[in-house]
This record gives sequence, C-alpha cells and structure tokens, in this order.
Amino acid sequence: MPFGLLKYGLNSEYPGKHHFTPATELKRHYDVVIIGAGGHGTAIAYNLAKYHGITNVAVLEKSYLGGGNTARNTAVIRSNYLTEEGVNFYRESVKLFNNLSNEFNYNVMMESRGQLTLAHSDAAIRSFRWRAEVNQHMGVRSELIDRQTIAEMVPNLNMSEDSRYPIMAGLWHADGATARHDAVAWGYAKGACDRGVELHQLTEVEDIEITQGRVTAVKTNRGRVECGAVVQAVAGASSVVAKKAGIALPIHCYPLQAMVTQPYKPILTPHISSPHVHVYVHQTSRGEFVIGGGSDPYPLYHTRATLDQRETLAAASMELFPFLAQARMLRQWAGTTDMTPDYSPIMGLSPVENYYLDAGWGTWGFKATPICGVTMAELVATKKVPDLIKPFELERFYRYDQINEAGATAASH
Amino acid sequence: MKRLPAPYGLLINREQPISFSFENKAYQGLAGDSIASALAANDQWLLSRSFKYHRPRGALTMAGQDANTMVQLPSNPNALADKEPIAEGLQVMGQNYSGSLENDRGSILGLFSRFLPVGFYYKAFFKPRGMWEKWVKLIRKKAGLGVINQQLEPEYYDKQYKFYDVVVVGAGPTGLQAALTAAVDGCEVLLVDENPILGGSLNYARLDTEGTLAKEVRDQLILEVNGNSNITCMTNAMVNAWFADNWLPIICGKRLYKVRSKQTILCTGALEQQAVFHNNDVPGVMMSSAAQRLMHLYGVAPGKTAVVVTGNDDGYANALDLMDAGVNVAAIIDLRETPKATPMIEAAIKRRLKIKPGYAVYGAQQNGNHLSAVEIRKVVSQGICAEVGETISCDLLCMAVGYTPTYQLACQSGGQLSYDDNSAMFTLNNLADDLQVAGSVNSYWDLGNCLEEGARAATIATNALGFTQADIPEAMAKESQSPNHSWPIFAHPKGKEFVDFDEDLTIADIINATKDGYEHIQLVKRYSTCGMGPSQGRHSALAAARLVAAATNKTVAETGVTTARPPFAPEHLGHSAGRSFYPARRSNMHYRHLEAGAQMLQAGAWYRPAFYSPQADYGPSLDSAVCINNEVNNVRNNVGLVDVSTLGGLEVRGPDAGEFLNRFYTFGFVKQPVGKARYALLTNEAGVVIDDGVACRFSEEHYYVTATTGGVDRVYQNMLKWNAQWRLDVDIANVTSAYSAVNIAGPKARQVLAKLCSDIDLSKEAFPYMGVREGTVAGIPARLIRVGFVGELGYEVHVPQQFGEALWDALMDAGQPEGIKPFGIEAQRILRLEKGHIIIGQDTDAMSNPMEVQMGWAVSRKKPFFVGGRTISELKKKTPSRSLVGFMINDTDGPTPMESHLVLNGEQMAGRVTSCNYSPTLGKPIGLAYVQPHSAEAGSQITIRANGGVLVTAEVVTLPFYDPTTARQEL
Amino acid sequence: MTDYNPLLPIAPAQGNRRSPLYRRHVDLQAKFEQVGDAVLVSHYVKPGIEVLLAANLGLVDLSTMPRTGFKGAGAPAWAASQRVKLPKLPNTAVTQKDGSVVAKLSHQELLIVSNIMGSATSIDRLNREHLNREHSNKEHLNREHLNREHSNKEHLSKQTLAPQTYSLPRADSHSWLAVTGNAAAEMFSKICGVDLRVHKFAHNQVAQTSVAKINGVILRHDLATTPCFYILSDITSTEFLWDSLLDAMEEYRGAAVGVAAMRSLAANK
Amino acid sequence: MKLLTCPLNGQRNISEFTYGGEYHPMPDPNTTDSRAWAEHVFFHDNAAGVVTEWWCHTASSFWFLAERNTITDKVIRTFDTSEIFNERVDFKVPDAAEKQS
Repeated sequence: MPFGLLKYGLNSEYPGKHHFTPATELKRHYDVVIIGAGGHGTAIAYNLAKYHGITNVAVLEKSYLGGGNTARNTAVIRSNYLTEEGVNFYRESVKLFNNLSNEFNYNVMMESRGQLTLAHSDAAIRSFRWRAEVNQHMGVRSELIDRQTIAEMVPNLNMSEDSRYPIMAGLWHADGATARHDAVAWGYAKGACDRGVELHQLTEVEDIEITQGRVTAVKTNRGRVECGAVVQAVAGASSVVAKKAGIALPIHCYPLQAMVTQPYKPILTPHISSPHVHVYVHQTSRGEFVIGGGSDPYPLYHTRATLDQRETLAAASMELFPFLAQARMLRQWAGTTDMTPDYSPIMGLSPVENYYLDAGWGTWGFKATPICGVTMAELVATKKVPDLIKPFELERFYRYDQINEAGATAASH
Repeated sequence: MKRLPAPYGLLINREQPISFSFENKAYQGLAGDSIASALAANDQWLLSRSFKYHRPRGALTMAGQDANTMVQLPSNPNALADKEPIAEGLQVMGQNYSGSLENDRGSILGLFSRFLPVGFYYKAFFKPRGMWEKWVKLIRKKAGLGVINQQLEPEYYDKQYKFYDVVVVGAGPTGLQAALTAAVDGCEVLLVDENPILGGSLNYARLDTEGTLAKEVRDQLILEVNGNSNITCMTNAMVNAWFADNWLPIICGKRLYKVRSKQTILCTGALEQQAVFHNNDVPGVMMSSAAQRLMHLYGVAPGKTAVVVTGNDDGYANALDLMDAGVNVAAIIDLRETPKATPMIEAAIKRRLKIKPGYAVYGAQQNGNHLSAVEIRKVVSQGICAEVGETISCDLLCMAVGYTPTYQLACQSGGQLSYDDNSAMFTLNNLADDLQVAGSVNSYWDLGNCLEEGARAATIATNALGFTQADIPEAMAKESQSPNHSWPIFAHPKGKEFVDFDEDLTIADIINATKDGYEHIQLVKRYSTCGMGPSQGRHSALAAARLVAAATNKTVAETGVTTARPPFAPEHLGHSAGRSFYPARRSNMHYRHLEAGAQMLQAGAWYRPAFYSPQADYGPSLDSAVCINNEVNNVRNNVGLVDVSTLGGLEVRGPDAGEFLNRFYTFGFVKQPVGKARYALLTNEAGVVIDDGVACRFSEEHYYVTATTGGVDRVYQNMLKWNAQWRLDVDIANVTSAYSAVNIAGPKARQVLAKLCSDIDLSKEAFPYMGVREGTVAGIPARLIRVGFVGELGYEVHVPQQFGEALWDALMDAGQPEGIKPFGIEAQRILRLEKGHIIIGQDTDAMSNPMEVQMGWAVSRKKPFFVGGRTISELKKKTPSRSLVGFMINDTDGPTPMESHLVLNGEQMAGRVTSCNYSPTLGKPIGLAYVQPHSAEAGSQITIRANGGVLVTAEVVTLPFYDPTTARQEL
Repeated sequence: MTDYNPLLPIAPAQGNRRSPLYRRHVDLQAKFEQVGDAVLVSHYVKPGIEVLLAANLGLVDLSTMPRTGFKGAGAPAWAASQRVKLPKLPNTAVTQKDGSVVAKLSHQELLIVSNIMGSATSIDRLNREHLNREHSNKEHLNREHLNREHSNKEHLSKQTLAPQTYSLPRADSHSWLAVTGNAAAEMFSKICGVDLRVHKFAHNQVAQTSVAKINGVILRHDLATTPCFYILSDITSTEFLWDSLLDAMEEYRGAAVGVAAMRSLAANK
Repeated sequence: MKLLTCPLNGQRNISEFTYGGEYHPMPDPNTTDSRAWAEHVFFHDNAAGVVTEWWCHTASSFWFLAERNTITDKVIRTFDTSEIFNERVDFKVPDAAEKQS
C-alpha cells in the first residue's frame, strides 16, 4: 500500500482539491491564448507557465479537457522513426515521457514494454533494417530480429509458415511504451492551472481577428478575448481553425478507428504491430486488448465507427493471434487524424504573425506531446524557432522539401 | 433441483435433464436453462467475484445485461452465465479469484477500499522514480478477469448478407405489432430478438392484477406473426450495432449477418435500474425483472422470503407474482411517500401485502455470500434517511425503481438521449433517416400505447417505402406516470453503495471525482472508469449522472447521461473476422515452378519463384546462395528462363495513344517508331518516381505498355482518371492477367527461340535490341519484346494466359541442348544489378525524383505537359541532396553490406545502400546506394557500415557494372 | 508484320489451352469432353447424381469456352452492324439466336460469352471480323506513320476507321465459372454484397462487383427453370475463387459438377 | 456501411469503391507561380462541409464524381465526369516551359 494513499483512508473528509481552474469568466486579455485543451495545448501552457514564467494564459476548449484525440488515441509511445529529423524529435519526447509522472507528481502510468513491428516481406525487412540502422545511429534502441527471436519473445504469436503471409522478421524497439493518455493531459492541465493558467472548457473559438497580418483577438461563444499570441493545438480540426486565421494547410482529415476487448488475464507483454496486415495489438494493465490499424479509406470529420474496420481489425489480429477469436470486443471508437503529405507534423511559424501552428498530427500526436509542450512554449516565449522543430515548419511544402515518414507510420501509431 | 409447476418455465423442457459442473461440483439442469438459472434451481446464487474488491456477486438482471454473472468456460472466458445455455458435460468455473469462489483471498482488498479513492492510480505508485515499473508488475498480475485459451483453434465463423424492407429490433409487444403492420402492408420484414422466444416482456411481466393479460396478448400476436409469410423471425440473434445507412450486424450462432434494411424500427425496450444503497451488490439482491424472468422463463423461485423495494407499480406486480409463486413477501418498500392508488396497488393491499410507503432500503446484510436481511429507514429528504430503521430478514430483494431506455442502437445512429428532471422521463432525438424508435425505448409503458406506437412506426415506414399512402396518426401523448423514481440513491457511512458493479464504484467515488475537479460527465467517466466496464454503463450511467448533477448543482439534463459506443453487447472477435479472404494469384506456369523445386515468395497477391532448388525433392536442398549463383551463371553463359507473367500489361490504343503516353509518362512517345519499345518512367504530381515499364509500339495506334507487378493496378486506375479529364481519343485496358510471359535470356537465347519461332526473322538486323514483334512461338500467338533487363541477349515472350504452361514446356524442351535452366527473382535481382538497372520501390523511396536516380535522360524536355513535369522542373532548381550511384567493394575479405545499411560521412549519415549482392560475374560485392552529391563521381570512396558496425570502404563506379558497351544484350 | 489473333482457340488436339483449374479437375477424376474448340469437364466420378446436385447447387468450370469483348465509342454500332442484338441498358444482357449471350458492361463495352453447347458461332465470327478490320486499319496507319517520319511533320491527317472499336482478350483475362441451382443466390449472399435473390436479380441481369474479395462480373443466365449465375473474374485468381466458392457451398451440400449436368437442366423445360 | 450510387452500376456498398481525392481544377502548369503550384500539389481544402471528390467503382474501374458532406458523411449526389470535363484538354508549349527544362 503506497503511502501516498494513506491520507485518503485516514481523513474523515475527502482531502480532494480541484485539479483545474473552476469555471470563471473569461478575462478581456491574455498574453497567450491556446486553442485546444488536449495533451498538446495543456503541455504548451504548462511549459509556458513553469519554464518561461508566462502565466497570463488561457487554454480554450470547445468541449472538455482532453476530449479530442487525446482521449481517442491508443496511447502508443515510440521513437523508431525513419528520418533524422523525426528520430531526433521523438527521441526527446520519449525521454520526457519517462520522467513525466514525477515531474507532475501525478501518475501517467508509463509502461515501457517495448514495441515489435512484424515484417512479412523482403521489402518490409529492407525498410525495417533502414529504420534500425538510423535509430541505432541516433541512440534509439531498435534492432532487426529474426523469426526465432520473435518466437521466444512472443511465444503465442502465430509463426506458422503456412499462414498466408508468414512472419519473416521483426523490428524490436525496446523504448516502445504506452501511458494513460488521459492522465497526460490531466497532469499538464493540473500543473498549468496550479501556476495560474486558466483552463476554459466548453469555450469554442468562433473567429480569429487579424490586423496588419498580426493576430490580435479571438471571438468565442463566451465572448471576445484579446491576446498577444495564439497557438492552435487542435489536431483533427487544424484546417478548420487555421482557415479562421486565413491559413491553408496541406492536411486531409481521416478517421482512425480502434477497439478494445473485455479484460483478460495478461498474456501479451510487448506492443505488436504488423503494417502488412494493417493491425497492432497490445494488452493494457487492466487486461484489455487494444486493437488498432490503418485509417479509414476516405476523409471525414465524423467519429462514427464502421463495421468494415471492425471486420478488418478482427481478421487481422486473428492472423497474428488466432486465439483472440474467443476475446470479446467491448468498445469501438474513432478519432480524427490530420494526415500530411509526408507523414510529419506541421509546427512553428505561420503566415500570420504571432499565430503559431501545432498541427498535422496524423497518428503520431500523442507520443509527441511532451516535446511539443517544450518546443512550442519556447517558440512562443522567445519567438525563435527551436532547431528541433525547424524542419517541420509549414514553409517546407512551398520549398518542395518533405520529411518523409511514410515508411515509419503505417499501422504502428 | 426445485422448479415451479408449468406454466412457469416457458424456456425449459422438464423432460430433458442436463448435467454440467460448476467449480468442479456436479449439477443438473434442464434443456433451455441458462447456466445461472440452472444453478439458481440448485440454490447456487454466487456466480463471480468483482473486478476490484473481489466481492461476491450473483444474478442481477438474468438477461445478460450485467457483468455479475461472468464465468469461465473452456475457450470462452467472461461468458455470461445468465445468457449461456447449459450443455451436457459443460465445465463452468468462476473467475478472478484466488483460493475458491466461496472464499476468495482477494476479497481482503475490500477492507482497504477507503485507501483506494477514485483515481487512486494517478495519485500514487510512482514515487520514488522507477517505482511504478515495479508496481505495474504486481498490478498486471491482478489484472483481467477470465483466462484466454492460447491453444484455441478458432471455430468456423462466417458471414452472410441479408436484405429487407423493414427490420424490427426487439420482439416484445411493440416489435411484434410493428412487424405485423409492416408485413400486412406487403413489406419483407425481419423481426429480430436476442431471446430464444418471441414476446419480450410479455413472457415474464405482469401487466394486470390477475396476471393473465400478458399471455393472451402474446399468444395472439405470435399466432399472427407466425402466420404471416412476409415476416422472417430471428431469435437468439443480437442486433449488435447500428451503422450508416441502416447497416445492421446481427450475431446468431457462429455467423455474423450483415443486414441492409431500408427502414429500421427499434423496439428495444428498457433496462431496469438498481437502487443504490449499502451492500446493494450482495447475491440475493436483484432487479424485479430478474426475479420475474427466473419464475416465468425458468420456473425457478428466486428466493424464500422476499422484500421488494420500488418506486413504481411494477414492484407491486412483482410482489403479486412472487406471492403466486409461493414466495413469502415480507414487505414492499415504496420510496414514494404517497403512491397514487392504482389497481395494482389495490390488488396488493387486498392480498394483505405489508407496504411501507416513504421508506427506503438503507442497507443490506449478508450471511456468508448471500443476502440475509435488509435495513429499511424512513426517507426524510432526497437521498437522506432517518437515523433509525428496522431490519427485515429476507434472502431476496427485488429492485423496481425505474428504467433507462435501451438507447444504444438509437444513439449509434446519431440520436441524442435526453432526460427531463421533472418527469424523470427520457427522450431520444435526432434519429437517423429511415430509423424509428417505438415502445418503452421511447418511454411508453402502457401496453395499449406500445401497440399503437408499434403500428404507427410501421405505417411511417411503409409510407416511406411506398407500400402505403396512409395518414400517419398523431404521435401518442407522453404518459403522465413515469416508472422512474427520481432518486433511489442512499449514501451510507460505511459506503459500499455501488453505482457501478463492474468497476466497484460507490457514491463517494463519483462525488469525489467531481471534488478533484473532474466535473464534466465524460471526465468523471474517464477518471473514475464509471461505465467503462463490460456492461458499458447500462446500470451506472443514470445514477452517476444524477450524482454528478447534484454535486455540481446542475440538472441531470444539463449534466447529460453518457451513452455507449458500439457494439451493444461484447462480441467475439471471431464473429467480426469470419472466414479470412486473402486472394492468391498464380501464374499459369505456377505448378511447373513447384515441380522444378522453386522456393516461392510473395509479391503482393502473387506467388513468384525466388530460386530453384532442384534437389529439394530428394535429399537436402542446395544452399540458396549456390542455387542463385548457378542460375546467374547459366544466364550469363548459356540461357535461362524466368516467368514474368506478373508484370503489368496495359493496352493503350487509339488515335491519341501516343499523345496520352506523352502526358502520362516522363518520356516522349509520339515519335516512337512502330516495332520499337521505349522505356517508360512514371512520376506522380509531386515529381516522385512511382513506376516504370516499357511501351511497345505495335502499330501507329497501339501501344502495349508494361508496368511493375505491384504497381499496375494503380497505374491503370490513374490512367483512366487522367483521361476522364483530358478526354483524349484513346482506349486503355488492363490486360495483365490475359498474358503469360517469360523472359528467355542468355547468349544462346536466339538459338533456342529460333527452334520454335518460324515466322519471325530473329536475326540481329531484322529484330534488333528494343525491337518488338508479333508472331508465333511453338504455334502459340506471341508478342516478342527484345529487352535487356538482365543484360544479355533476351526476349520477353508474351502469350495468351492459358498457353503459359505450354510455352514454358516448349522452351524448356527446345532449350535442353543449350542447357536452358529456369531462374528466379533472386537471380534476376543480381543480373539486373550487374547491369545497373534500378527496381522501383527498392532503389527508390517515397521521395525519389528522376534526377536523384540518374533517370534525367528519361525525362523529356520538349513536352508541354506530363504528370509531375512542373514539379520536376521546380525540383531541378534546388541543389540536389543525394544521388543514387553504383558502388563496388574491392576488398572482398570484409562483410558484404546489406540493403539499407548506412553510408557514413564521418559521424554523419550520408545515405544508404538500396541494393547489394555478391556478383558472381564480377567476383566481388556490388550495389546501389544513395550518397551525398559530392561523393557521387566515379572513383569516390564511400564508407558503409555493415553488420556488427564494421566499416566497409566502397568505390563509386559508373553504371553499368557489366557489359558497359551493351554488346551482349545487343548480340 | 503478320498478325495473329490471340483470341482464336487453339485446336484441343494440341492440348495447349488449359483451364487454371485443370489440375483440380484431374484430382477430382474428371471426365473431359470436347465442346466445339474447347476441352472441359463433362462430369466427375458420379455422373448419375450430378444433375440433382446441379439443380440444388453446382459449380462448373467453363474457362475454356469461347468468350470475347469489345469496347470503344464505336463498339456498339459495329457489333450491331455484325447482326448482334444489343441490350439497351448497361449491366443487362441479351441472348443471341445462336445461344451466345451479349452483355453490356458500359455504354461502350460489350462482353460476349458462348452457350454451353459450344455451338455459338458468332464469337468466332466477330473475332475474325474485328481482326480484319483492325488489320486493314493498322496497315493503313503504319503507311501513314512512315510517310510522316519521312516528311517529319507532326500532324498529318489520320483517316482511321473511326469511331474506334477495340477487342478485349476476355477468354484469357477472365476465368468463367457457373454456379447453378436453387441455393445459388443464398450461397452467394455469403461472399457477395449484391442482392442476387431471384426476385431481385433477373435472368440476363449483370452485376460488376466483388466476390470473395476479388472483382468479377456476375451474369445470371438460367438453365430453363434452374437459376444459374456465371462469374467472370481474374483468371490468375481462379483457384482461390474456386476454393472460396466450394467453402461457401458446403453448407448447402453444393459440389463441383460437369457441363453435362448443366445441359440436362437446360433441357428440361 | 455507407451506400454510394455509381452512375454506371447503381447503389453499392462503399467498400466497392476507391476514393480518388478532392476535385479541384489544375492551374496552368506553365504559367502558375511556384507557391501556387506547391499548393496545388500538396495542399487540400479539407473543408468541413460539402465537398466534390473523385470516386472509382473498383470492379468496373469507372470513375465518377460525388458531392459529400464531410461532417455528416451524407452523400448529396454522384454524377458522371462529363458534367465537368466535356471537351478535350490540350496543353501548349510556352517559352517559359522551355527555359525551365
């Protein structure tokens, strides 16, 4: 029994205290307005307050704290990307994740159980070796492993030679992890609110005022707010919000679905992913199997579930673990992904002065949360683009430069 | 095994006893029993242990709506005992306990519950840093419920599509009536019910004081339904979700039916809710409807002495039923101070039932693992009881305090569930098109109203479908009396008043979540996990909403009631998976390869020979590298035969054929001479290389264009899409499958071919390199293309698909004297590498532009337009960042690098190897790699990090490695 | 340059033209027979019961039987000029005098399959007619082409025989299976999302759709009173489709039968 | 599953179709400036509301256009490409293009 819990048992009155700003009126002016109280928005606020002393900050959320893609992603954390820019960025993020609970004094339940991505073809082996080589070169723990090692690591995985697409090799990423996705946003929000940041839920930004190319205010359903700077962190609605500021983005929004089974006694430790059959599976510490895969086949802002995707995910996960036929699917849901042409995010400056972008988060947003908080806060505070995110600026597309992570994102999330 | 006499026990067959075991103890039940009913008949009420505190749990709904009855079956963990039928010899075990189900050591956790506040995981376990990793190991041990059988071979699950005009979900009175009305009007109707028999609540509810009405109505409706040929009935069938455009997955047996209905009518009824009080989860405490089901469906008396707590008439009906069944009813505890006198209440009074108006059940007491008594107290105000009360011994407590609509399907269709605090009634709004709700799901409880509602919904549907043009009657007036009591929730100093049975969450947990600042109902749900368990909040959503509303000074309406995502009931993944369909494509020569000992590899859906291991059949097969090198050498020195049937083939015909290719590919084709082939490189609009092939011009208006095995389908689709915009006078046909093709290559290729090809002059002059001809080979009509992918004299021979095997046989036969041998993809990869040809997808990546891969020569500068052209000209303005070059490793002692090994420039990543093999012809490793432009010139030295971090020095060389003068392929 | 028409069947004596299912048939001890220019399965081991099987649910391989296709703006008119009775609407078919069936896949595309007797002559005729037309057209254009190369002018007038008609190698690009019997539609509903029930999908109606995850053309063409569905789909996936169909048929006791059974069903009016 | 009505094959499950991207007219590749061209190649309107987009009926390889609401997923209508592309498109060689290459 951890000591941290004693007070709850020994006090007669519940010693709870509000983690977040109780609902108040909006002020007339904030130095910084952050649109979107997901993991990213709250992380940016937290870093502004804690490391840059900027506390006159409002985080505006049209729904509830962490209710967007923060609540809908499948909580995978990894850094086994393909490009130098990508690996640098996500490697730093994973480092920050490892210390997050203690930084917050709030448990985000980070679990480093590793990620195993399966190759069913020569082409896949080539691209995995590429990732492994790049990762190792940059100090990220990735290695190409053979069938036997896979069989020893995951004894209940279907290694049959007769299956339609036999497993040929794997990319083992020891740094792969998961965390309680909600807790990440809650921890950041709590830390930010403790330092004076205001969190306003059920507050939707309806318009953005720009004068002489500079953002000056936002109009919300609860009134107009003047501001020195605006950060948009609304993955899944990036194009729609940016449009209010007159900014066009190279983004298409696709639903991304996932599902979870009832809890069963744990039998699967690492996170298993197979880009070839388009599925990934991991078992949480509640005992539920979380199953996800590729995006929907066409763009949509609606987060309905589809039977097609359920059928695909079920069939694919049973290719890997035939015994999952007996597991009962409990819940199926969807989030909205900002897909970019090069599968990398769009961060930093925008054509509008003091209007900063944190967008294009496709299927890789959750794992980048801590590093986005650090770098975007630094950008807002210093007006200088940190080297780590310089490559991800919107302008790259006008230069016909891309940072292609296509090979590193398929069904691995 | 005690049973009530018929007509009790609608579902059971008293003549057919069935033996099974529970917790290794033998029991006997009857055909038609669920596991739970059979055990109840044997006075075994304890079924499971709860998720967190391991509390004893028993039947709650007897309808498969709760997690209390989860048991372990072989290869079927978390099975619902009140839903699963018993079977001869079935072995049933409890779940999630240490020790025994009766004495679970895990139940000790209950004592610490006050130290495990809501969200306790967030509040501890992580100090000092690193502690969490240790804790999580313990937590993982405790996690989960049932045990998965990892040895299971999945059973035969499959699927079937069905099509109906009207699908009615739920065969209670409303559903039966709706189906009848629609069917009489001529619709093809599907009536679905999750239970084994039609009738819904008519099978167990008491609708009148005598208790006869339900049966009369049921028999009448079912008689008519069975008599109507337009109605198909599906029982034991679960409509498990609603998807766009009335796409309904129905689970029945081992099959998933995918049903498309034009009009859907949801008559899904309502779910009875529990009262929230101290120890409300003790076995023996159940919904009044559960007790009704036990008696009427299974002929089992739910107890000996009962107390009924109620806030509506149903409690009284329940009490009367219990009396009739010989159960002693100690008291009816009516939460209402002054219940309005209704026939049902008067009947209860007439039967001398002890009624306690204005009282609540304040707590339950247990003896062992079963209810022994309840403490009742006067209600002084909402949720508050008097200081003292009285205790009534009983072994059964029935809860009849209200319902929530079975809203799930309606909400999945976009419907919004709203609650009116004054009337304590629910409504469903914003339903999808072509979807309706009727009956108690729509808050109609009176039988007459339900029947009229059902008929009305059906008429709306038949009108919409054009079967009728009837006038739609006015919607029924909302009923004045709600069966829902507004506050059946009573806190207790000792807690344990469960709001959520799945997750062991009490009143305090919900309220404290709001105290921690998680006030939005969704945050409460996520923070406390209320409603996240196996029963998806069916019984916790309303109580939680009420508590949150009170704690945050809002109405329930403002707070909102959380609704569940699909599926409706947890479903086996096997159902969604069904049969697995992975199409497989085989060349017409497939079996010849197998007979020759080919090791096949996968290329998309295709099977292709990787290499041939002739000894495969007798004795150990040769080492693959040896086989591959032999194949290479045989092509270089004699003649080899490779199956290239998987190559894409596209017929581009018509006056604008050349113009079309000019726009689609990077090269120029308008002036390409007839009888010639020309390399065709494809880029997308971003200027990235995505495919290649050769365009063979067989006539002025006819090109036969090849494409990569994996790319042809997309290439074909893109061609059609572009021409839908350009409107050129050209026809495009994908004839990939229509042709079997081989490449016969090697210095002796002409010799061999000449034996079978009398009608084409194969001489160098008449049929030069890159020439194309039509003729016959072995009497088979053929297209011949002189290409040099492998760098030798070679002919691609394309013949109608069904002649592939005959062609193969003829060539292998004719080539015997010349020593012809088949070669596979692996050998071809080496041969083409020696020749310096790139493979799209291996030597190119998602960013490669033509300049980077030395294909600038294949990009025409004179064309007004081609796909990707403009972007390429933009890319040309940029300083190149990399270049694909050939390299050679002269020091043959070191390791041979592998594809994707990095090229290093000091500590800096400078590129990567895309192809690398030991070249049998050159006797050293050769390859292709992306390098920085400054080291792209021939002669530059590059460093490659091979396996084990060994640094290998390679020399950049001009391509090709082999036969630079192309003398051999132009032989 | 001489021309050959890849669509002309090779004489079976040469034994060249084989169904992708040839080995499957041999394993099932099929008795083969010659129908016109094609060799196909007459019956398997139990000829006696095959008619009954086929009446309930049978699977027949017709892949070696003649079939062809034409498309292009000029295709319908040209076919009409060749005395072909054309369907009015896309995705419908018309049975010709000689028993062959002409289906319209789009306003500019025709699919023509022979009759199971193999007595349909029109396919052979149309192929030859089209070949000659293509041939003379080609000769003419190649001459033009050469002229142009000499006079090196880009746009010389092209007198092609417009509007165009193009042949499609349907006999080789697509396998041809038939599913017969009263349980056929029910069986299809397990692997095909289109409602093929007899009162919803008429005789000579066509559906271009997906069966067991591969694309195909389904043409309902009854045998007298017995429902029968032709499936034409990617010939390289034939074995996969064959196996998938048999798997779906098992529940209804369906089985592979020979063309003889089809003929008997077609005969009993 | 959604239904989509193919102008040639009629109403089918949407799984029979391939999504072909947003429809937007291509700017003149020989006169458009570099930034505008980049926007044509990489950027999307990605509107939340009714959009016009390309769809292909996979089994028949038939391309058509659809108007669909990206918030509700309701398909307003589908129509033949000839409604928008009704005449032959030709490109002419501008001097600019010559210089570029």
